[in-house]
Amino acid sequence: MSVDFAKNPRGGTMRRLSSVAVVGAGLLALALGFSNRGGAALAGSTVTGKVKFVGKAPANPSIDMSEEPKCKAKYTTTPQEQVVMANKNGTLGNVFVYVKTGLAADAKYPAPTTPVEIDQSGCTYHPRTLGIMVGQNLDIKNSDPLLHNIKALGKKNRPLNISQPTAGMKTTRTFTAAEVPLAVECNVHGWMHAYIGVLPHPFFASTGAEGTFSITGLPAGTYTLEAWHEKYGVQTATVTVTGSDTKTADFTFTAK
Amino acid sequence: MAGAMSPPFPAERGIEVYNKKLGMWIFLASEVMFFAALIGSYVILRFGATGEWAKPGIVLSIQITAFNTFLLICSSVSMVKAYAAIQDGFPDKMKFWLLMTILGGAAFVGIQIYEYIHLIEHGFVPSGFTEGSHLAELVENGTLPAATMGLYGSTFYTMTGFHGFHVTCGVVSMLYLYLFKALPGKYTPQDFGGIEVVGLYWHFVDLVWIILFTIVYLV
Amino acid sequence: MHWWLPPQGSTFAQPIDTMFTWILVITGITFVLVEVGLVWFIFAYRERPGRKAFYTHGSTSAEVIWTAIPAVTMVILGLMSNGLWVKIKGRNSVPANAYPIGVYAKQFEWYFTYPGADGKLGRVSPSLVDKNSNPTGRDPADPAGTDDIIVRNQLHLPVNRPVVAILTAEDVIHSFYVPEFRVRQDVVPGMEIKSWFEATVPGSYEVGCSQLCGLGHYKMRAQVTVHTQADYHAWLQERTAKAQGEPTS
Amino acid sequence: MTTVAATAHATHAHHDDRSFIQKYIFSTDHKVIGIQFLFLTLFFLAIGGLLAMQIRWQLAYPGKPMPGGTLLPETMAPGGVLLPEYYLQLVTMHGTFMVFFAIMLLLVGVYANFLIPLKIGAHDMAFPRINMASFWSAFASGAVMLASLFVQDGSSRAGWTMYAPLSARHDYSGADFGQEMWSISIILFGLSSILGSLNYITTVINNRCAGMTWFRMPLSVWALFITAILGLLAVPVLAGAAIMLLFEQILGTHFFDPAAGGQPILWQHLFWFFGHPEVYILILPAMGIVSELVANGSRKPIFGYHSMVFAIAGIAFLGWIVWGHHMFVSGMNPTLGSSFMVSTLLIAVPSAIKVFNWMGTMWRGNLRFHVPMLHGIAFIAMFTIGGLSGIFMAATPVDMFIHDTYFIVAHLHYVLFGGSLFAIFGGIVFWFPKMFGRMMNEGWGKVHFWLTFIFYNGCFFPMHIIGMAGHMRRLYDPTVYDFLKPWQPMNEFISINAFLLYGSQIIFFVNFWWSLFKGKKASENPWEDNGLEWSCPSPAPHGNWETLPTVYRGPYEFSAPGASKDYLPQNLKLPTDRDPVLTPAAGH
Repeated sequence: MSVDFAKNPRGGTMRRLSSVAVVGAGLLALALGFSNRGGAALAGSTVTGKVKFVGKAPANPSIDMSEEPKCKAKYTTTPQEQVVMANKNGTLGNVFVYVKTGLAADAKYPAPTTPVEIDQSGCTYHPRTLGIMVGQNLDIKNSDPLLHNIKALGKKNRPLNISQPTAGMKTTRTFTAAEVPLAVECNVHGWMHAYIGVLPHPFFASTGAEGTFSITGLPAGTYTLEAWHEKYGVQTATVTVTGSDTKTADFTFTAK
Repeated sequence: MAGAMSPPFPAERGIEVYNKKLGMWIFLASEVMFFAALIGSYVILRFGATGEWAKPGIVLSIQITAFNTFLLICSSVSMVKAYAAIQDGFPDKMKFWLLMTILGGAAFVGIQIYEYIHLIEHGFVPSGFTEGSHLAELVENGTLPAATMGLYGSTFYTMTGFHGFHVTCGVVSMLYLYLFKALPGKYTPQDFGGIEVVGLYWHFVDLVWIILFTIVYLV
Repeated sequence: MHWWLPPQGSTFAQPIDTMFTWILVITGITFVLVEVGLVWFIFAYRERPGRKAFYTHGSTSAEVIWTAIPAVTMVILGLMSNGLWVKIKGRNSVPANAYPIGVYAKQFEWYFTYPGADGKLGRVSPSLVDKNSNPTGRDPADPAGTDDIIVRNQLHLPVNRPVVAILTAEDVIHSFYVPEFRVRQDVVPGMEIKSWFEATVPGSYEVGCSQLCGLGHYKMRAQVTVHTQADYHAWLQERTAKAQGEPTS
Repeated sequence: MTTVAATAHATHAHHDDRSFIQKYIFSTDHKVIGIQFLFLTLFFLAIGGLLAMQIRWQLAYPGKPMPGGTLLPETMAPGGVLLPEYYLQLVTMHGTFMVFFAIMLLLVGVYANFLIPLKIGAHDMAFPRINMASFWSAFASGAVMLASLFVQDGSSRAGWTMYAPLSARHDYSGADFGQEMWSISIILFGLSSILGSLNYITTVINNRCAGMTWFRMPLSVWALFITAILGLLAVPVLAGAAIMLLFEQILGTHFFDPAAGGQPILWQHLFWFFGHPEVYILILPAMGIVSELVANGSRKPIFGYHSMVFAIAGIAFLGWIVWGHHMFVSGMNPTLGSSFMVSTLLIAVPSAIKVFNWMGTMWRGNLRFHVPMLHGIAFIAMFTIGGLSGIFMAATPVDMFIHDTYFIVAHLHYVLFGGSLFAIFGGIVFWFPKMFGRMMNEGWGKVHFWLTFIFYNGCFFPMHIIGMAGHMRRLYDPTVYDFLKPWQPMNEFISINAFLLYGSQIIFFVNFWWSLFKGKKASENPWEDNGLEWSCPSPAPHGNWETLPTVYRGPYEFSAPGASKDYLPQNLKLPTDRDPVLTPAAGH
């Protein structure tokens, strides 16, 4: 069930307030995006860019959490599912940008030893969109004192369907095959969704509250970048880099 | 009891059927239940299904299987002949007919394997039909009902598969009897239990096939 | 907490409890008969020097008695419960004026669909289910469905009005169970099962899934609220207003 | 054929020249096979109990780290806290182990093997080698089932009833190959029990000794015989269902997949068509054993021997037409429900006959309270409760309320533990001397009995009460429900009793092993019983008898007037007895 902002004067504030949580999430995602490259930290080109968003952002569905008071307590206003994270600066968050083609077929990129973390807090996944390398550890944390079920039925990866009944539980899993996106859901709380981009290389990032991304360490070559969004699908861009320069590639999603 | 003179009573040393034969009859009773489960499920699924069933003769070739059925019936007959031969004391005739039966059974299994390969090439698999196969086209143009193809494949392969497995077991055990009992001349008109017991099994398998052929291929 | 059966919350509760009590009386008598008999025998006939057991192979008359009595009792019991069974679950037991509520079960949630102004539920079909936008797979083509309201894990009922739950499941078998109503019905994927009941006491209860449905089985719980007719309509209005052309989640 | 085999055995009877392997591992001797089954099943009994203890811990203290839980791998219990998926594996495997590998094999594996030839006066089973195959396939089946707990993602989690589609699709259950292993194990189990059954049936029909007429057979043999028929006809259906379930996963068939036109209810019909006869497979032999124990303990002939036999047959027959009473609320046609209710209620009649006849047997008897008798009496008392509570769920409207609650759990444990297990324990103590030539310790036997009896009731009786309160089965954490929170102390009480109950079984195990080596040597007929098995030495030698005994009377001639002692063995020839008229032995 979702709140109609026109009818609800506090709607604007509400959106702002709830986006605060998401800014954090976005930054976290970015931070992770960087840490991912720990493994393959080599000099190379950088591709940065903005993911623009034009048109009126649709209202995000608000969530009736009355059945989980312990989660509801973590919010000051009616929580919403961040399907569309429209930033104030006209950009779009939770977009996963990655190098789709152009890398040498034989190139091997070791998976970083630092794990990627996804946290379940307030019956929401933090972050909602994240990238991970094949073979890299994914730490699944539960910060809620109640059951969460983590279910990711990838097509290429072994199905992941586990549960964490108590707070503070941590489960570590890895993925064996590249897959974008790998949708994660919680069957106990229908509104909980997250999207993981599993890639064999470290050249990916997801946008946050600023709507920007930056992919570094690219060897010389011509690449097709793809930007993926759960609602608005994919956009592609092509960049050619020398191996030491910095290029920009922007994407634009339009509200439907 | 202990008081009055107890009357004479029969000793009741069991019935006039020797153990192996009795055992086989009992075993066949359980086999009946096994196939009843498979066939029963088929009937329930087929007539409980929404949308009609694939018409006979489109997916499965009736001609080949009809010939196969004929083959199996013949092998049943040759089994009877082998049994009669040893009973009347002609061990060589018995060996010949037993061999015929083995060949008949083996041929049946061979043809069934050929049929399976052929069907899978055409895209008929236990889960229904494979994409882009000849069968998929037939489903496209409505010759075959898409809704029930899954059940069709499931039931067909399970039932015929397990029958085939039973035939194979029969052939193997007959081969064993042929090589280690019949050829060394262990069977006499007084003792030919093996032949009789395997014969019972063989006729049962044959009977099951006639039912399967009718309900899976013809109806 | 109730040391006996749960409080009676529907029209079924009273007759079912009576039935239960009757069986308890019958079985209770038998129970006492057997156990007391055993204890008595244990003391009366314990081995003592010089005692010899009474040699008998049985008594036909006694056996006839203790065959006939249970037989008759069981037949009576059968007739009694069958009458009630037909009223509750019989083919045509659902009252004509029953208020329809769609109950859609999935691992591990309940989705309740309430008819809008038209009092009719729209068509649903599993093929249309979309996890985010259309959790119950309602058919947009059906006008009756456009004003339906879908609420997650909250069952709201008008008091003293027969309600027919139209049960469908997405994935595995679940079971719709409200102890206070004494109502239980499995929800089977691929089947549409109607189960009716009439709540008699306003208040809040719980729906539990009582058929093992996966690792979240124990969390598959929904809140039941029985309103007075007026409150119910108020609630429905409020929900309708909320739901106006907005995505549901 | 039998006679040939017989002489062969007879020559073996005393100077036994078989190698160790032939004697104790790949033995074809029905007694050795019976004893092999005994060790196997006691092992699974212990494992099944261990799983139950973990279930009870979780129910009493949800989410609290289990003592020793940290020994379990992360995928089962991180930091000792049981995971829901592991809890469901516990529930599933506890049921599977107890029903198939403990109780069923104890009755039709141990007792049928050990008792049938000894009680009907045969040298061995009709098909000794098939008998051996039956044991080893059961062994393999058990090994596969046990191994399934340790494969990736653990064992099946769909409950021992394996309701499809939950069991049919991994993405629903979260299980992986463990699910396939359940089906494979059950198929092997089916093979084992079919081989066993056809062996028992043939043996009973064909290999009875001279004078052992149908109505002179001990009730235990009658029960095992009819049970074998049930098993023979019911288990293949389960095997068929298990095969479909297996194909659902490995071949992608659609038997139970509604999206492709399959029917989830089909599984339930197949499963319970097997499952209900199975319930009687689990209780009829126990009834037979109890008849022996009670008659012997009361020193009195069985009250109404013939009606006891017909009651067994009646229960077995009705057992075929009541499977639907497990499915009253499954969405099955309610009219079917009515008919299943009637047939189900009718089963109460033969059951009542048996209970009253046992009491009739004790009435004016001369009761000896040896350990087997205590267990026999406990069986009558507890089975009565289990049987009576069954009437509640037979009545469809009441079942609608208590179905899938702890009331059912209580009911089935009163039948399977209070019934079958008490009979089994009694039977083990009773035939221990004939198996191993030594007596089990009487004093400790009584201690074990009383502790078991008390904690058993403390554990399972309250389940009726929480069941009436609506406590559902297979809940990982009942406190999720407001209406169940107040019952948590009761859950705790149940669990404590469960722990004590499991603890008291240690006494039995110790007593068992101690007596095996140190127990006092047993005479030929320590219980002063009439059965044929007591006419050969303890332990019974290979081939049982040099020359087969001849039977002159029924098995329950206790306290017969005119007899010098208060028992009269079946094979004891009194001067007044005539020899049976020997009809030619069956077979070539």
